[in-house]
Amino acid sequence: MNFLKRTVPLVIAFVMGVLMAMQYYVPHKLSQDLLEVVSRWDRIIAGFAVFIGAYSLFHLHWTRIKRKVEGWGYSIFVYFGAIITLIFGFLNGGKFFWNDKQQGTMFDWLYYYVQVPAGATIFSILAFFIASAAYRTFRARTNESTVLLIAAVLVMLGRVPIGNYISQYIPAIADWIMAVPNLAAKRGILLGVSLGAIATSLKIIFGIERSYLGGGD
Amino acid sequence: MRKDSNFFILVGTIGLFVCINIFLMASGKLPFSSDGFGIILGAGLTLAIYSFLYKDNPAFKIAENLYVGVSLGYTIIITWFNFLKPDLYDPLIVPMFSKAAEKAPQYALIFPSLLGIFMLLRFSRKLSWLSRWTFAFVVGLGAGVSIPRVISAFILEQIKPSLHPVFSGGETILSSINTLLIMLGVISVLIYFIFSVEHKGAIGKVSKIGIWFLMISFGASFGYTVMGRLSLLIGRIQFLLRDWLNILQ
Amino acid sequence: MSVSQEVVKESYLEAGRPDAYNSDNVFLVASEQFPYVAAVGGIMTREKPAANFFIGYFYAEALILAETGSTTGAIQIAGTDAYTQLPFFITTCDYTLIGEELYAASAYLSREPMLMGTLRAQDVGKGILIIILILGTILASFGLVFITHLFEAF
Amino acid sequence: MERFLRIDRRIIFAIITVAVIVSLILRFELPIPPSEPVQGVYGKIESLPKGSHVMIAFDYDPSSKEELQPMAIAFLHHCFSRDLKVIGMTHYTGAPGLADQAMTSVANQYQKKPGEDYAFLGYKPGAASLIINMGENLYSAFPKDFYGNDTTTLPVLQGVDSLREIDFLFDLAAGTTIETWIVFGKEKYKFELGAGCTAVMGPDMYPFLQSKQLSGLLGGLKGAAEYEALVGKKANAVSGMRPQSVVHVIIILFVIFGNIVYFTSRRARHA
Repeated sequence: MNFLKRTVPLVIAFVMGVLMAMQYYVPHKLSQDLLEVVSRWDRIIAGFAVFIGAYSLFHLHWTRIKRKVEGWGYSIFVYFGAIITLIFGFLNGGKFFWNDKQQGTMFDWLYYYVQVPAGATIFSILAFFIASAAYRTFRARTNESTVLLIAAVLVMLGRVPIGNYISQYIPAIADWIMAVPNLAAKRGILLGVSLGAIATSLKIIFGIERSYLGGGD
Repeated sequence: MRKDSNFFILVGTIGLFVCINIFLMASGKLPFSSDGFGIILGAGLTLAIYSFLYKDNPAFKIAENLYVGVSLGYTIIITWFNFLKPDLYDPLIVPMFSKAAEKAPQYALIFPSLLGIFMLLRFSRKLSWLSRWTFAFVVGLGAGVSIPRVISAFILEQIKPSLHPVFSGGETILSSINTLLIMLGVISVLIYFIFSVEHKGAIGKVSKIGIWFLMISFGASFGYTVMGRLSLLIGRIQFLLRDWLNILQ
Repeated sequence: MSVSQEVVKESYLEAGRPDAYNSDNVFLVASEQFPYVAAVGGIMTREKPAANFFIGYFYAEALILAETGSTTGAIQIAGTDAYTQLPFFITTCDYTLIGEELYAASAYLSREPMLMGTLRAQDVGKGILIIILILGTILASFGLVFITHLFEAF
Repeated sequence: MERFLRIDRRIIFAIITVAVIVSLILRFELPIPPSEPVQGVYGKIESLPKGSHVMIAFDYDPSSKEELQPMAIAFLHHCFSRDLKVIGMTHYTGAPGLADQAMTSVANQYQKKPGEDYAFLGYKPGAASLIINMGENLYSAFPKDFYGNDTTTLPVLQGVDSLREIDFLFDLAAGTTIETWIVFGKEKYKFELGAGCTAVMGPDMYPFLQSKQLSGLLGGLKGAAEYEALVGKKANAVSGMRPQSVVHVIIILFVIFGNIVYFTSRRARHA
């Protein structure tokens, strides 16, 4: 059993990794067909991952309701929202789900008037917290954070039209910050991160990195 | 006593919201249609979420959980119409069971479907080990596909523009200085992230330069992040003022 | 993509919050993000810990956490490879580990040979890149462009 | 002095809200000159002959809608006004509604027909694998469009077999999809790539601009405003620049004031 549980996955990862890395260098028709088929399979597998996410979210709120955790009543609204959307989605404007998707159904209405405004608003709350942090906590504690704040102020002024009014040099300085020091540092980080990604990939292929196996035997 | 005042604030706000909407509908500023009611719902949810800024309250929590539920439902339905139906149901399942189908079923699709189902077995206690096969396939494939492409796109392509003559004539002194600065920045940041050599002497000095480059670039990111978050807020207020209250043109 | 997902998931496990992991769906975070922040923020203001450590991967909640912490007057130390959140840690915390420094720190603290080896291999890679950059630019400046052409071949 | 810093944060929230509302209602003109990266995208579209194929990847969801939807609309105006064929798709489950809305509403203004002048292929999972699949064979990646039409029968897709035949690909990104398109798409299939991204991602994209892996970039609402101005369709993004300017100044004043108080009170304690 250990063979099926541990060895087989490691062999699969090794074979797939080596095969796909070599495929890149072989311009033969057969190798291209392989790439097409395998990429199609992989995106189909990835589609199933959506259901893992959905299941864990349903499960999380179900346990809250079952155990009557503080504030469990709100979890009912998750189920309410999901079920009503699913019902209208499967009804598909009276044509049912085995037909093609219809336009302008109640399902779309729920998206445009619940998901869009609520989703857009939740993340905009952060604007207020940034303003309050600017007032209360963004401090030039060290030389490093002083440089950071000065660069930030120049970029913030240079990237809005008002910077032009204060001085024509401010947008020019902001452009320079973006295109020279910022570019250099971001390229350095990118090179470092890419080396890290290659190292991780190699470790996966050769079975050193096994965290994808999860816990247990 | 304090609980009472909270209750009155909540009821008062909801009452005000209802009155405003009745006025908007009656004066014809909002159409009496599904879109009109949709805008009212959207405005209500927006305000409910912003009420969190005053205090954590039931209206915020209801709006947030409702949003999570609806987007979950949307995800599942979209996955059905955009993925399961065209990629598996139509080419595989339908031709297998219907004689009228023009095309033969694509049996090869059984393989990825099985691996996909194995992944879902993660939630079963007895068979969760099968999900490891799927993860091994996905992760191994990802690793193999990434290595040559990351080397080519993120390392070679990124180094190429830095291998630039510093003086090739025709350029201004400023652009030569910028070329040198970018060069210095990339190298010093790389050295800053080298950990197996102690940061002393010349290496220490260069890695100090790296810190300044990093700090300026973080400053740029900081400024841009502030800008981005504010844009989201501006967008929401535009929605409230234009689409709902009809104040802006 | 799936690799990075696994890595992110791992870092969540290491940070003791596997519940906050999300594969691709931002909304999964949204549902947990603000209650999580509210809970931790509440603890910080009530208990007033002497030091706060923010280690691991963070999304937008980073800013709110660090702000709450700094108003309580605690010493704050952060370490994250979420580059978009780093600026906020640097301006609100007393000490910040930047990106890979976090991995290096954990490798040196644990002295695990595998981690150290990987780190060393990556350092060698960086060294090679630096040499190519310096040599290539010098040669290119003197009109010898064969190194640049070497890259064209790919 | 220090007690100024301990004011209720709700006062700060109120100041920001009032500043945004007032500067939206008061109308004043601000100059919006196009920056070089934005010009890069605009110039590329101007240079394409009629009937060229442009693909738009709507890789965002409602949480970034306020920054990226104005970009999508301005860019679509430009494409349809120049009679380009537009193909849309997305990596995000939350995106199809927004993408469909943007494409249909702009297309109707130019009397463009679905299937002939434009097509929305919808959502597919898979990220990197999806891009590779599209690069090898677009029809095996997207057998059907968003409304279930067989993609092989769509006239708009004629002459396109894979990503190699796409004349310009424009990615609207809320996450790391630009990098994914570069590594798994552009690297092998050699299409021209331009991008619009949230401001948060903006600074990270500059290395790709200099290396020409991106031919242009629209960063955040400012980028959208510049594009709206270039195309001559001033809308949400341009009018958003007024509050954006005002609130930036307020936040900078907050930072300066907070730091002055911090340093004076620290000096007072040391003395």
